[in-house]
Formats: sequence, C-alpha cells, structure tokens
Amino acid sequence: MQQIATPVLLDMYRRMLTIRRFEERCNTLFMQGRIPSTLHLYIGQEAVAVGVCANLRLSDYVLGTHRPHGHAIAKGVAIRDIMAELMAKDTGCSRGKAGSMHVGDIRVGMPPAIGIVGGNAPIACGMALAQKRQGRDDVTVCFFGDGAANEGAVHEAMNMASIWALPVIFVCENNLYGASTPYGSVSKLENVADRAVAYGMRGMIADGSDVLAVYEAACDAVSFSRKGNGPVLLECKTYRLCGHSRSDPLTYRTKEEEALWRDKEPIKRLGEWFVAQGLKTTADLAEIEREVGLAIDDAVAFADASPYPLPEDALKHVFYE
Amino acid sequence: MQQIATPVLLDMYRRMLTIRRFEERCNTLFMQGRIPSTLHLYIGQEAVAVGVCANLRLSDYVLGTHRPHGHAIAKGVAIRDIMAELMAKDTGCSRGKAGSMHVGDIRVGMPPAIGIVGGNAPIACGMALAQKRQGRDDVTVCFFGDGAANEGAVHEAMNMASIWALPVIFVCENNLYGASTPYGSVSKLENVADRAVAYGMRGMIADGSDVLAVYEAACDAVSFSRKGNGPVLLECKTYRLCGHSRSDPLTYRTKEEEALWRDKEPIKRLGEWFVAQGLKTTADLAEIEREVGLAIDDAVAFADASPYPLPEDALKHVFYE
Amino acid sequence: MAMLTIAEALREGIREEMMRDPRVFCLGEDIGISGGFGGAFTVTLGLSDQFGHERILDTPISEIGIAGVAIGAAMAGLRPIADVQYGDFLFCMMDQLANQAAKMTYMSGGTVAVPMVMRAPVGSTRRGTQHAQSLEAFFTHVPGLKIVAPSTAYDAKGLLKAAVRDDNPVLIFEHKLLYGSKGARSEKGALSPIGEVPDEDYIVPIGKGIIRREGTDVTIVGKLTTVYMALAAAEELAKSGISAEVIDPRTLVPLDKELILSSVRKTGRLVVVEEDNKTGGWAGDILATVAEEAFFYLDAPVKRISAPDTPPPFAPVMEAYYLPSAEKIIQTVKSLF
Amino acid sequence: MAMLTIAEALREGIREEMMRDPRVFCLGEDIGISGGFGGAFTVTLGLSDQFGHERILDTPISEIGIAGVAIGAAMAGLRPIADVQYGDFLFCMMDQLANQAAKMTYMSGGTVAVPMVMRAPVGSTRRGTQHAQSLEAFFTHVPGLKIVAPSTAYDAKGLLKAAVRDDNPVLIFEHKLLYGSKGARSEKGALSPIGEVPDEDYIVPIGKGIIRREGTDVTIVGKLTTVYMALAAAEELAKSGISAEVIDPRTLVPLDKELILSSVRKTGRLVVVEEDNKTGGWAGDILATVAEEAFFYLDAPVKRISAPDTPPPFAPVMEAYYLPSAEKIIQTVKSLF
Ligand SMILES: Cc1ncc(C[n+]2csc(CCOP(=O)(O)OP(=O)(O)O)c2C)c(N)n1
Ligand SMILES: Cc1ncc(C[n+]2csc(CCOP(=O)(O)OP(=O)(O)O)c2C)c(N)n1
Ligand SMILES: [Mg+2]
Ligand SMILES: [Mg+2]
Repeated sequence: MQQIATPVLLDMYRRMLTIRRFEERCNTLFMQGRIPSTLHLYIGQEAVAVGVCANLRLSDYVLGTHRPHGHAIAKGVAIRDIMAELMAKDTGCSRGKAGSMHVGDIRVGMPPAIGIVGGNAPIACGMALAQKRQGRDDVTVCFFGDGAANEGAVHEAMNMASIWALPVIFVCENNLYGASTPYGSVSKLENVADRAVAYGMRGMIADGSDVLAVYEAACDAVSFSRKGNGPVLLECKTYRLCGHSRSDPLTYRTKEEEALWRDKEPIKRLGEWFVAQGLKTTADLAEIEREVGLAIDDAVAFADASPYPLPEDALKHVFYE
Repeated sequence: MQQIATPVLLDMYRRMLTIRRFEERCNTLFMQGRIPSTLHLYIGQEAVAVGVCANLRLSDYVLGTHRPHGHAIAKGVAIRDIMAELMAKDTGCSRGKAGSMHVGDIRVGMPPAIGIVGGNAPIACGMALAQKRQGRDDVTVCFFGDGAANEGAVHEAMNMASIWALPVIFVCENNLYGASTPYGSVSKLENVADRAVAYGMRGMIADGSDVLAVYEAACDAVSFSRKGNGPVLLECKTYRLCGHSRSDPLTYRTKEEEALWRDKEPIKRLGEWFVAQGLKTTADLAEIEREVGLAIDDAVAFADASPYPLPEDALKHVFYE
Repeated sequence: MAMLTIAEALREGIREEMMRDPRVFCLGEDIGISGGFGGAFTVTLGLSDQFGHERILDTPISEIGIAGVAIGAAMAGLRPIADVQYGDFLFCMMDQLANQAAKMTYMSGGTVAVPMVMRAPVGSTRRGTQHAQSLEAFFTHVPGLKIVAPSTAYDAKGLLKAAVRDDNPVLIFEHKLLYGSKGARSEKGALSPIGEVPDEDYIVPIGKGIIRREGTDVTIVGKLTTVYMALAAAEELAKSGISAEVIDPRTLVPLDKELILSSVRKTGRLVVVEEDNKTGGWAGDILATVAEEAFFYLDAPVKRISAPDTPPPFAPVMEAYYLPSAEKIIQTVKSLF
Repeated sequence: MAMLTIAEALREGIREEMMRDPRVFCLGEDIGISGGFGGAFTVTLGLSDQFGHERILDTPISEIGIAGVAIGAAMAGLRPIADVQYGDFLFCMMDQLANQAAKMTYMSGGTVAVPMVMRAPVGSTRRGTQHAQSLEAFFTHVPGLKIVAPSTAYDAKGLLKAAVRDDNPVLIFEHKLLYGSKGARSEKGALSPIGEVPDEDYIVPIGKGIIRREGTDVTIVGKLTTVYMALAAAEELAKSGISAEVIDPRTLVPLDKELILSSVRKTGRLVVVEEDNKTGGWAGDILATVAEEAFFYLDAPVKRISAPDTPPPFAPVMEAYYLPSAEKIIQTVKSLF
C-alpha cells in the first residue's frame, strides 16, 4: 500500500467523499422534487470507480452504467455539469436531454452512460479498437454489474475483446444484487471473474470496499492492457449502502448484511487508515469534508442559477452537426 | 462399445446413411432447380445428430439449426415430409411455408428449426422448463454450431439452464468453421465445451466422427439431465464434408484438412467396424444401401406427386387456430 | 364490483388466471423476490407469496432468455406471462419476438402454438431516452403477434385474461402513467384511471375497440394516455360546438378497423393521437387506412398528433413539448373546421 | 464511366473511401476471409487482399457485438462500415442500433458523433421467414438514424460514399435481387440493374429523391425493387393513356417529402409500392403524410401496394402472391380512374 503516492491517496479520498456527499445531496434534492425522475445512487461503491479511475488518463475512456454518478465524478466530469443535468438544466452535461442515467462528458473521456444493462460492453470494445488502431496506448474501462453479467451483450463483447486483444478492462461491480435479485440466484459461480476463463481472458478479484486494493488491482490490470496484452475482467466485491433506485425500502436484504458492509465502507476505512498511518489528522479530514461540502454547494448553486432548456430544444441534437 | 445393442447400432447406421443419401439427392435436385432457395447440407456430421438422438424418446425435444436435415431425420421426421417441404409442396412438414432451414415436426418432438444462429438456445430452455414443470423426465436437445457459441442468446440460455437445473443438452457441433470463418479466429478456447465452467455446468467432448463415441457421451449426458441434474454442454468435434450453403467453392479450407476428415468420416467408419466385428457383411451393408435408396426414391416421388400450395395459402397459419 | 387501479386489475387478472389454469406462470426480472418490488410497477406484488417462486419466476437480467424461455415454455404446453421492466428493453429481445415467437406457427404450417403473453410498460415519464419510448409501432408491424393496449382497469384485466387464453403470442403495452401504482412506486404526473372491475370472470375480447364518447363532427382515436387527452379535448371542444367522437381501439392488432371507418364515415374528420414519434408511428398507419378506405367520406385532411422525431427528452419542459396534450388536440381539431 | 452492378458499385465505393480516409474500415461476418465469400453477397470480395484483415475485419457471429463495436469505434474516431449478412439479423442488434447508436448524440447534448454505416440486405428471395424480411419500417421509426435504400449502381456508390462521410449512423438497405452478384452467389429471379458509374469521386446526397419517370396523372412511389416494378407498370399504363410519374426517394430518412408532395399536387393520385408487410409499413407512412399535407389536391384515395400481413412464405408460388408486381400496380392505378 505504501507505494501509492500520498497525493494520489488524498485525491482518491477526496473523490470518494465528493461522490458520497454529492449523492446524499441528490437524494435530498430528489425528495424535494428538485430532481425529477429517478436516481440510482452509488453510495457504498465509491472505492470501485475511484480506485479504478485513479489509474486512468484523460485519453482513456470510461463507459458508465445506469448508476453512473460515481463513474463520472471519478473520471473527472465536473459536478456542476452533472448536478445541472440532474436538475434538468440547459447547462447540464447532456443539456437536460438525458438525465441521471446518462451523465458523461466526452471531453474527459466519458461518453453518456448507458442505461441498458450490459449495453455498454460492446461499445467499450469499439472504443478500445479505435484506441488500438490509432496507435494510442490508451485503455477503455467498462463498468458493469453482477446482474449485467448475464446479458448476451456482455458475452459477445468479452469474446471480441479477447480474440482481438483489445485494451478493455471490464470492471464488474458485484454488489450482490441486481435490483432486488441476489447474485447467487442468477449465477452458479461464486465469482463473476470466474467467467474470464470462458474467453481465455485474465480475471482478477479485488475487495471493492478497500480503495487501495482496488487501486492496486486496477493498476495491474490497466498496465497489462496498456501494454497490448488484451482485456482483463476485474471483479470488485462491493455493496450498495442505499436503495436500488428512488425510494427502495430495501426489504429484500437483511439488516445484518447491511451492517456488515456498513462497517467496512470505503470512505471511513480510508480515513481511519490515514489517521492510523499518521498521514492525516482528523482535523485534516474535517477540512477536506468542508471543502467537498463547498464544492457541492457550488454545484447546486450553479445548477440552480442555470436556465432550463427551451421547450423546442427537444428538437436539437438528434443528429450531429 | 459392445454394450450398445445391435439393433441400435444398425438403426444408427441406417439413419446416418439416410441423411447422407437424402442430402446427396437434395443437392442434385437443387442443381436441377427443383429445390428452390438455398441448402445447408449436413454431410460429414451425421454421427452427431444420429448418435445423440438415438438416446431420445418421442417426448424429448430437439431444436435444430439452419442445417437441420440431419437433426430432423435423426429425431424421426419423415423424409417424405422433409423432401416435400424442400420442394415447396403443400404436403411439406411446414406446408411449403418455411423451407430447408425450418424443417421439423412437432408430432415427433422437433419444432421448426431456427435459422437465426443461436436463436434456438433460449427456446430450448423454455421447452425444458415445461418438461420439468410437467413432471416429465424428458429432455431437450439444442444443437448449435461453433460459430453460434459466440451469440449472446447462447450465453443467456446456458446460464438460465444452469441456475434452474433444466434438462437441456446443448450439443455443440464444432465443425471448425462458421460459414468461412475458422473457429480458432473467433475464440481463444481450444474447446467450446470449456465454456461450461462459466455456468457451473457439466461439459463433455466427443469425437463427432465416431457415432459410437457420440452415442456413449450423449447417453451419459441425457441420463444425467433426465435424472434432474441439470444441463450438459456436449461438444462434438466434427467436419462438414460439403460447402456451407449452395455452391460454396470451399476455397477457405485446405485439401489436406478435408482429406484428413474424409478419411475418418462416420458412415464408412461404422460400416467397416461392423464388418471387422463380424456383425454385418459387406453384402448386408449393400442391402441397407439399397433400402435407403428406395426410401429416398419414395420420398422424392411423394414430393413430386404432391400439389403446390395455393398462392393464397400464404395467408394461412399466421395465427394458430 | 371493486374499484381497482390498472396495476391492481392486472394483478387480479394474473391471479385469477393462475388459479384457473396451472399451466399459467409468470417470469421476469424482480417480479417475485420476497421483500422486492413485484416488478418495476408492482403488478406482481405479493403473487409469489400465493403461488411460490416456481410460478412467479425471477430471472437473471437476460432479455433474450426471458423471451426465449417464454416462447419455448408456451410451445411445450405452459402459458407464460413474461414481463419486461421497461418496454425499451424489448429491443434486446427483438429477435426472439419478431423472428421466433411471431413466426413459429407459420413456420410449422399451423401446427405449433405459442400461447405466451409479454407485458411491457411504455411511455415517457421523465426517465429520458432509454426508459421512455413507446414501442407499439415496432410490433404492430410484425405479423404473427397480437397487440393490446388497455387504458382502463376494466380493460386491463379483461384483455390480460383474454391474452392468457389466446393461443398466440400477445403483447400487452401498459402505460406507466396509467398504472396507478401506489406508494413508493407511484409515478409523477400519473393519471388515476381507477375503475370498476367485476368480481366475476370476464374477458375483453381481443380485436374489439370501444367508443369512449359519441360524437358527430370529428373522430379522435387515441390509445393509452392519449385516450384521456382526447376525452378532455372533446369536453372542451363541445363548448365550442364541436362534437367529437373518441375511439379507443384497445387492441392494436388485430385492429377493429370497422369501428374507426364507420365513425369517420359519420364524422368526416379524423385525428389520431399518440405519444410515439411521428414518422413510422401507429397513428400514421391509421391515417393511411382511413385515407385509403374512407377517402370519399372525408371532409378535411386526416391528422396525427404525435411526438416529433426525436428521442424522448429528459427535462420536463422539453418532455412536455414532446408529448401530445389535450391542448394540441383541440388546436388540431379546430383547424379542420 | 464503368458499367457496374450494385455489388460492384458498393465495393468500389468502399474501396475508394478506404483509400481516401484511413479511418474507414469494414467489419462483419465472413467479409474478408481469404478464399471466402466477401460477405453474403460478394460486396467486400477481394478487399482484404488490398487492405488487410485489420481493415476488413472478420467478426465472430455476434450481432450485438458487431453493432456495438461499430458504435464505439465511430465514437472514438474511426468510420466503420458494418455488415449484417441478412437484414433479418438486425433484430439481434436492435438495442444497439435503436437505443445506443440512434440516441448517443442526443444523450450527449450534441457533443458525441457516431459516424457509422450499417449495410443490410433485405428482400424476399425464397429463403423463407427468417431470411427474407424488409426491415426498413422498423428503422425509419427510430429518430437519430439516417436510412438509405439505393436502387441503382450509381446511387449505391454515391449513397454509400455519402453515408461514410456523414457524421451520423446511416443504415443502407440493399436488396438481394438488385446486387447483380455474379457466379455462385447470384440470386434466382434477380434483376440486373447494371448501370453507369463515374470513375471520378461523387456522392449522392442523403435526403434527395429522384423522379425516375415523369408523368401527369398518378404518382407512383417505390423503393429498391419496386421502383422497377413501378417503371414497368408506368410503361404499360402509358399504353392505356395513363401518364404515371415514378419517384424513387432513395433516402427514406430524412425523406425528400417535398418531391413527393409536389408530384402529388400535380397528379392528384398516389400509389406507394413496397414489398414489406402492410400494417405499419413504410408505404402507409407516405400515404399518411400525403393525406395530411396534400389532401386538397387528391382526386382519388391514396393507395399502398404491400405484402399482406404474413411472414414471408418460402414456396415460390406463395411468395409471388405475397410480393408486389407491376401487374398489381397497374390494377391499382387503373382503379383510381
Ligand atoms: C437491458 C436492461 N434490463 C433491465 C434493466 C432494468 N434494470 C436497471 S438496473 C437493474 C439491475 C442491474 O443490476 P446490476 O447489473 O447488478 O447493477 P446494479 O444496479 O447492482 O449496480 C435492472 C434490472 C435495464 N436497465 N436494462
Ligand atoms: C444471427 C445470425 N447471424 C448470422 C447468420 C448467417 N449464418 C448462417 S449459418 C452461419 C454460420 C454458422 O456457423 P456455425 O454456428 O458454426 O454452424 P455451421 O454452419 O458450421 O453448422 C452464419 C453466419 C444467421 N443465420 N443468424
Ligand atoms: Mg448489482
Ligand atoms: Mg460451424
């Protein structure tokens, strides 16, 4: 662990916290009716997006899912732009056209997230194919869930990535449930990563509650792919400490299970480690907390002050011009 | 090998020969313009359908592919009805509505074969689910190719069969090519059967040129599934000793490779084994040959004598009545 | 008689069919998990308690598989009711529905039946491009499928029961804003088409439309939510002395064409309203049929009110612009006089 | 000027675009295997010899993957030309095309381009239900896709080149009977639309239709093979003193609506001919548009000649009944006078 540079560690802490506080605020705004539609929150899984994306460059790509706020913030999409999108404003990262499930910003290497479960995997292969053909040593990260693993699209994509040795890192966020459905009831394998062998692909497993573990595994996977060795399937064991969407009563999970995972949740864990290692004091952490809070206030203020699109803007951007 | 009863052995020989001679005749009729459209012949692969189906009952199901004549004949669809269908007659097994790629006869447990590569696999799961729910100890066999293995539909189906322990035997006919595309260029696995582990499913491999080997493997697989142990993926290594469809010049394969497989082709092989074992003489085999020829003459005569559908019959059978 | 929402009416319909016929079962994602949602819109809530997890079968997230299993099970003697969480995901199973389910009977020369039901929620409810589409037109164009689209609780239950008893694949398009789902799963902007539903067994025959309001000057055809918009518009138009007849076909395939044609022969004017995209939509097809078959009765151009040719936008202000409304209907109708 | 078949014209178009722009590449099943077919209908035959197997990329049989790879590659700066062996398999990749490719630009607020081409052969050629469908209507109904359907060698090359240079997803529907594929891959009953194709670079602009024959009494709109049927019918009708104008829109989305409307304003009669199923077909949509927008110019009902609502049958005798023909056009046109 010590080999991770302190600024990187700090940045990961700050980003995880940003995701957490951002989403908590989203939830409040949603309850207040200021965010329309539905929300899939990432609370509890922050270490995955952050630990993976800390290994990426601007020219690397990230493909997000229906639960993409964490992916977007980790890849560097501005929280102002995300918040404005959620609040359906013209300054949103999709100009109010797409909402929560499709946040992204191609300028930082994240196209609109895909709301069709598993639908991003073949697209990731295409982006990676382009990276390879263009002679860039860039990679594409495709996030997907334990539930998505059973989609045909994911199968076709993994096989293609493997036979063509594409620089794709398939990051499976195994949070034990697809909506209300337990992973164990829809797969006979203990690990999603065990499917890698079916494609002659490298498979890896990381503790998704430990951002350092994710970082290290992703570091390995990314550099493996960057060097032209082909794709990797990296499974991160994680848990969503929130409902699947909107006001999910969470009655399909036990309180014990939740408590177990709450105990090892990634942000507190890294904070405690900082203190234990003597890298930061609790006061330092409180200062980060304050800064993050300000940034989120700023994002909300920005979104609030932004205009709505015009009704007839609906007609724009059907085609690229 | 000795434990396979002689009548079963003889029946398999006769069926393989029937498929072979039937298709040779089809090819001639196609060249003469008496069979419209296109044909995917099964020549060389006879041992697979026959070795597998010799283990089935009437109430078991078989799902065929775009190359289904062998599956149909092995499962017991009348060659008269198949020939009439190929010749677009009203007496055809689909009443002239569907042609070569969709032959079948639900009365003998084979619904219309599916021309969409891999598209039959999820349907097989549904049929097997029904068998299981109805308390029958029947099984469903789903034939598919090495090429089809890379379809998303097959992935979804195998996972479902496995988690629900459905009585499906997925029989992969690995004939080394999907149309002109070599298996090795579209998969990094030596064996399609190696994918079974990705579903926690039992995988098996058999020599698809040896009907006795196929029979034994299938016997094992079928009884395993019949007993409620769930699905099996059985890969049969085989070769198509003919073009992919119509007049395929076969310029994407080497003559050496073809010769190699021609040497071990299943019908001659079983015939020679009969003689070597003293079970049959060459004269006996010639008699079977003659009988098969007569049956095929009869099928052609039947088809020839049959009427075409009326033009407006096109409107019938869109819905079930 | 009970007063039920559409979600409840569907649930009761499923329950009764499952009690009546042991071959009937449900499958889909998150439909039966204990403590779960009962499907994306609560339609199957509680049914697994009554029927168990074999007959309310939770599936992996595998749309091709769901459709294929429904098809195969139907072919082999069961009567599946499959569920897709959002109609938009039908595209994932399009091959199974359009190439397999729809053509199986034909390919078998009439010998194989595929008595399956696929339920799909449609409609734009602020979820943006991939969770808001209306899929009807894609499927009315596939011969071999029957398509129904209930707009009332009575019809929802009656059509569902008819669909389960039909020997062919039937797609039920349900509108998210019409479910009347309660509690956590209720939808913003939802209508509340709570209605009387008989306690005794009944079906609404597939293929029979209904006149929701009689009128003499213009025929307005709607489906799902746009039936309600049409009724509101008709109410308003009556104040201006325009008598609008409102037709709800209920079944899209086979269409009760005669009901529409005879109405137009009487009124001389036709407006079709739907929330789907204009080009290639269902509305256009009704226009074409009327312009072909009742041309000489028409006093004015036939008109459709549809969404423009864009994906469904997310922002409510753009979504409102995109969707039809009573206001738009009124304007269009008035332009015909 | 060279005399080329459509298959050859497409091949030359691809070759020229690949030579002009290193970002262009092809992908699909069996398109480049040495000694193979050059795609199901020989369009890419020989191209892998010239450009190598990286730029003529043979794929596994994975339609979702093919579409997704094309989309992603396009988003990241390449210009893929993807191929599906039979249009019918588009259903397998429908989600990628309808939910992803078509909506990506919109979902990105106009910042992401998807400059991809998908080529799909359509049409009934005695292969039965799953290899014979016309898929155009399913895709004209998806906002965000451009759709072209060339009926001559000149247009095929020109539209293909325009499609490759377009920054949006373009579907090219090619008709199996029009390819003019030679040798082993030729089709029974094929037309031979061999035509002059310039040697120098040109494009046919997407969105521009063409009048194939001028006339004054009736407008006949066709696409792909039905353009030829319409021309044959017009020839015949002329003998009976009926002057038919034949329009080939060439692009289905965006449609050259004005060309059709102005023709109908002149002739007062419209017949649209296609080989797709009637209900929900493309023909109906043209009828609707004309009945909406040129109603007062019409002297007779608008008419469509389509296939009946059945899957494409296999037996030639039923297939002939199913398909449109010059004869059917003549009859329909005459019924309008
Ligand atoms: C193709 C498709 N099927 C179903 C859904 C509905 N849906 C949205 S999220 C979800 C669960 C996804 O589970 P998983 O992949 O494990 O991701 P998680 O939500 O746990 O992050 C489902 C079923 C969808 N969006 N797309
Ligand atoms: C979904 C789909 N994609 C492509 C095709 C075209 N096609 C027909 S057969 C074939 C090759 C199939 O290869 P394989 O599965 O190995 O079976 P084989 O032909 O070798 O028996 C292809 C690509 C198809 N029918 N369906
Ligand atoms: Mg999950
Ligand atoms: Mg093969």
